[in-house]
Amino acid sequence: MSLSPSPLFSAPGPQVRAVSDEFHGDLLEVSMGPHHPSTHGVFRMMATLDGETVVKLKPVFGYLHRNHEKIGEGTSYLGSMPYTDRLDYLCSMTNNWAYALAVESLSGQAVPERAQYLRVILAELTRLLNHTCLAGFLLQDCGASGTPLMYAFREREKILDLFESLSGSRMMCNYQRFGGCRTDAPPGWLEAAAALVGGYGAFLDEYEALLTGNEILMARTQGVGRLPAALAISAGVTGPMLRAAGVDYDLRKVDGYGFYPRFEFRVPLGAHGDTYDRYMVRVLEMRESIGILQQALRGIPAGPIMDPKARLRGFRAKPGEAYGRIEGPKGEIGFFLISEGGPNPYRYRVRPPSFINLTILEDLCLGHSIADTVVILGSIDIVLGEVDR
Amino acid sequence: MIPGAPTGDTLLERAPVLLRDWLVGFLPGPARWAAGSLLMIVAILAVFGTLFAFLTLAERKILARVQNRPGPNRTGWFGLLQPFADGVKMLTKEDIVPRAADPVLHFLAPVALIAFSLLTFAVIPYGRHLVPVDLDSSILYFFAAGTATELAVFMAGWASHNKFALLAAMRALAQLISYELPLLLSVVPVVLATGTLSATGVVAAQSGWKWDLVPRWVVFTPWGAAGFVIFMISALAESNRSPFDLPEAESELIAGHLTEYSGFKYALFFMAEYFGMCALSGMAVTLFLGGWHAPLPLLEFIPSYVWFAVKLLALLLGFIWIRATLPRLRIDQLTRLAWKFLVPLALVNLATAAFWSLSAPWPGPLQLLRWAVALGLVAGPFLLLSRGLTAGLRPRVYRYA
Amino acid sequence: MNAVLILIALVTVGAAILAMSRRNLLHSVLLFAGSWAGVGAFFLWAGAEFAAFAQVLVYVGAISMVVLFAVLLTRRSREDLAPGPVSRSRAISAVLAGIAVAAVLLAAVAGTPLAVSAGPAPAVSVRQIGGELMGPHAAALLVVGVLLTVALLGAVVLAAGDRPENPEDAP
Amino acid sequence: MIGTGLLKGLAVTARNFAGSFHDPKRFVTTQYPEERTKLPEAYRNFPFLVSESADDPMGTLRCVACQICEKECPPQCILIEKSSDKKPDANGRMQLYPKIFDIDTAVCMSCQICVEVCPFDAIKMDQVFEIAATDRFTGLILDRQALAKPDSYFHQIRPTEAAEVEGRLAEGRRAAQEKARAAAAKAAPAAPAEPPAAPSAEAAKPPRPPA
Repeated sequence: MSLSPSPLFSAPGPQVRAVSDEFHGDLLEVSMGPHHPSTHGVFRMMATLDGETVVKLKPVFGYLHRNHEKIGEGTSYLGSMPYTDRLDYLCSMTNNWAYALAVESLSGQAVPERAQYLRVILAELTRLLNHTCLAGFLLQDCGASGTPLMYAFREREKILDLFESLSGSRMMCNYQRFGGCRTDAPPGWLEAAAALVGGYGAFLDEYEALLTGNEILMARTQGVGRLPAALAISAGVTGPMLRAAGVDYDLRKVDGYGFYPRFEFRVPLGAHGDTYDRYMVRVLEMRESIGILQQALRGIPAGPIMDPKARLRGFRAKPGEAYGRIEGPKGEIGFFLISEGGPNPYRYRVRPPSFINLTILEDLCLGHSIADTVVILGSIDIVLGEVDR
Repeated sequence: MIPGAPTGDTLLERAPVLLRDWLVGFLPGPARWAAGSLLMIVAILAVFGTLFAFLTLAERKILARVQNRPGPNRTGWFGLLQPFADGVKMLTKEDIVPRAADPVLHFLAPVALIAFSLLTFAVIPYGRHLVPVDLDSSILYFFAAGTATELAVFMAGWASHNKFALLAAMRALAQLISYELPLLLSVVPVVLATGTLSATGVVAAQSGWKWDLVPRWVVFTPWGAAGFVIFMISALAESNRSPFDLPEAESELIAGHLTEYSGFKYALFFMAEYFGMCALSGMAVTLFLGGWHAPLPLLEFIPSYVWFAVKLLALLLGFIWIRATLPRLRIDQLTRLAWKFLVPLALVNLATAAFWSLSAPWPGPLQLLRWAVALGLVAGPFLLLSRGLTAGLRPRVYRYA
Repeated sequence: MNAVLILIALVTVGAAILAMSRRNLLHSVLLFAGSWAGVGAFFLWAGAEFAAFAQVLVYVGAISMVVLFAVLLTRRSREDLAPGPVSRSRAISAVLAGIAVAAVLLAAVAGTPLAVSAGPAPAVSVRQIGGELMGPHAAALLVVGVLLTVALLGAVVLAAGDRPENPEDAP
Repeated sequence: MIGTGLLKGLAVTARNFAGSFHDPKRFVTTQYPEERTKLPEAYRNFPFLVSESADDPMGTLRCVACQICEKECPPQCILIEKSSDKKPDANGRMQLYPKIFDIDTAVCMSCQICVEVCPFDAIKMDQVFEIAATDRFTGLILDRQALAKPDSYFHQIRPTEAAEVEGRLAEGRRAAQEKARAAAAKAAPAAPAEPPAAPSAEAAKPPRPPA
């Protein structure tokens, strides 16, 4: 598919690609959403169709905007932590970690070893959870009547049980604190995690047997929604979408935050950057996460999980600014804080990966049919809580 | 009535016919024929009505079990009352007709769809003596009634005066028309081999067993198996079942041409889809799986309509199994599959069937050659065309940074 | 038996007339399909099952689809489907054309000697029809086959002629 | 060959279909009202106020109405009004107590920050999730009466955490007594004639400075 001529941001006027006039039936303006069954939440696409193919696509969102960043300025540093669970409500642990990382770099607190190991374990479990659900939603958009999604949710439930027995809540964990973690792993938790990770490889093999070789899935996703590496880089796309386009950029290797240099794992790269590559890169990343989890669960030391000097209430950060970022399952999730020494941050900014990955939706969908736009949206993996904040 | 084989005519076999004659016996002469056919209509409606009800339940239960969950089990024992609960729900739901819709067509569409799909049940031979209408060209009648349903789908899409419904109606028509051809072409070899257009004739031609072990069903010949596969794929597409359930693809165009229907009219569309599925499976059993014949001579004591039911349910469960697994095809891939893959294969299948019937009298050892050539004629084009169809589609190998 | 025949004739002709009088183009196309079904019913009444089912299969199944698609594709948008303003000159010319066609038809029908046979037509089995088609009338069958193929190829060329190759197929 | 991927997929679904009848791993649904999954000990839902004794939960609330949790709660769903008089608490010291302590469970997101910041272990997270009310204000705003639950209940739902809290409080109480005894011994030799009231005031200072 040729790189669409429309510049990165679609120009104000209607960007209609040249369509042969002789067959130019009237363009059909179709609005999909915000309550469309396949848009992963309240998200709307104003698609202009010429017959089946999309000629212009204008994403409309903001339905789930909750003023997260302005509230962050009014709440104490600790008070914002439970709100970060509500950003990307599928991966609350990684959101917490990114925010904790930002505040720690602001206040310069050290994090004990056991807490670092726990954070890596929880982040990789969240990555497994997110990528399995992504494959399920992608197949649901292709129309597989829910079977892959149910298998994904069956595995997700096991991981959520682990989160619940550790942090108290399945999805709204509110578990990380500045300088470590809130509670230590209860007895038997690490063994249960090891058992789950042990069985995950077998589940992935069965999942891939159902999906990867499936001719219909290959026909529906190969060559669809091709993202050239140049456009991906200039659009600021991060995460599996970027790596599927062939760009080698994984924050765990680039930043080396949180003991990741201690574990050895590989970063899969795609060659075509189409929907099938995005699906496969995530599946291969899951297999790497299993490797990391096994190494971390073997190597986790005993010891304190909270920096003794950490202060819970009345925490005042030194004036200055900091940007903490981690490789979340959807991409680089970052928190930018400006502190003036008070209990509340002066400026609280979230870098949402799925929102930034979403900006190139039109470029991916031009020229494809309406059935493909749904699959392409599914492969971008957006969660409206994070897109609208 | 085809004189049944001497062993096959047990009392149980003729029970339905005896029952009917006894019931009709009360009426005076001329009314007997009318009462008899009325009874038959009631019987078909009752049997396939309940089959439809429990098929929806079976579909939800099997889909659930495939997804490791129990499925509906709250209404009645093991959820057996679920279809009646759905029925009551559908009856009591408000029937909304959009103001801009065309009232006459909007009402006529489901009625026409149900009428045409019910017409097709008249000619399927359910048992040795259970043939509702024995026409000389009943297979042609079956497909004539089948194609008329396209008209009703178009009426539904156009009358709802809704952008989505219109787009979906066009898709549905493209799909139905492009799969009409392979459906009919896969039946032509059967008619060619059995030499008759009447369903009972085809079933009669498939009676008997070779070496008292392998039944002479069409599906056990190379061209028969290929024809059966093509017929089933086209039947999937004709009844809008996954992976061809494009018209009401919920992930794209909400409920396709059914968007503006609610209440019992929606249930009628649902029912018509299932009747279409049952009728096509019934015809597949009749043409390819030896209709009501028992698979083994010693199983002959079981009445013939039981065998028909067993084969029909097997095919229906296959439909549900496929729906639980496969994702959906895009509209252009779907039509490309029909025109560039199924139609050529069906034409080649015609040639194989011709060769098969011509080479029937070959002496002993040449039979192996006959089988080899027939299998080659089936497998060759299949591999050739499938490479063309899936050009460039294969699982990829990924490099690591 | 005549009552059934009259009924079928009424339905067929009635549907055709109604089709002509409808304001909504779609209704008239569907009524046309109804009248074709009426013709099929006539064949059935006459005992020619094969011809009846072929008629239903070809006309009601396929030709009505062609007409519907033609109606949809040639119209720019939905408004054009509403009929134009009723003008006197068009009405007069329509009636004149109708009378002319009717006259020709009636002359032809009256001219041919209809040998009304006593009993119903002999029951012809499909195998005999097949034999006839493949035997003496094989030439006619082949000509019709070629005609349909040419029409099909023409349609394919017309439809896919200038639309650019589907972009998403390009590797 | 074209069909192999589809057949492999069909095989997987068939295995799951068959497995769901005999393999518990492939049949995961629990029929909720009849069967209930065992909640992990750490599970938390809405908060409750811990009171010392079970027979008079209202009277022996541990809460001293210091309003720290009211300030720290992110969605601000706690309302506290101090009492004018004082009453003795577990250590025998005279403490204020909350005349009004309302939590609006419609607003509360059970984030458990109030439990962390409470210096007196007076508020803990409950494990009740089957709460439904017909009216948002009377039903969902829990007052002191509804919130107060005895310490024994806390031991019942969270044994390990309760034991750890119990240890801390007992140790705190023991330190308070020693300090009181030491202070009394020091005050006695220095000025035996001093009125006995002094030691009780001196002992009033809690050993733990409010953080």
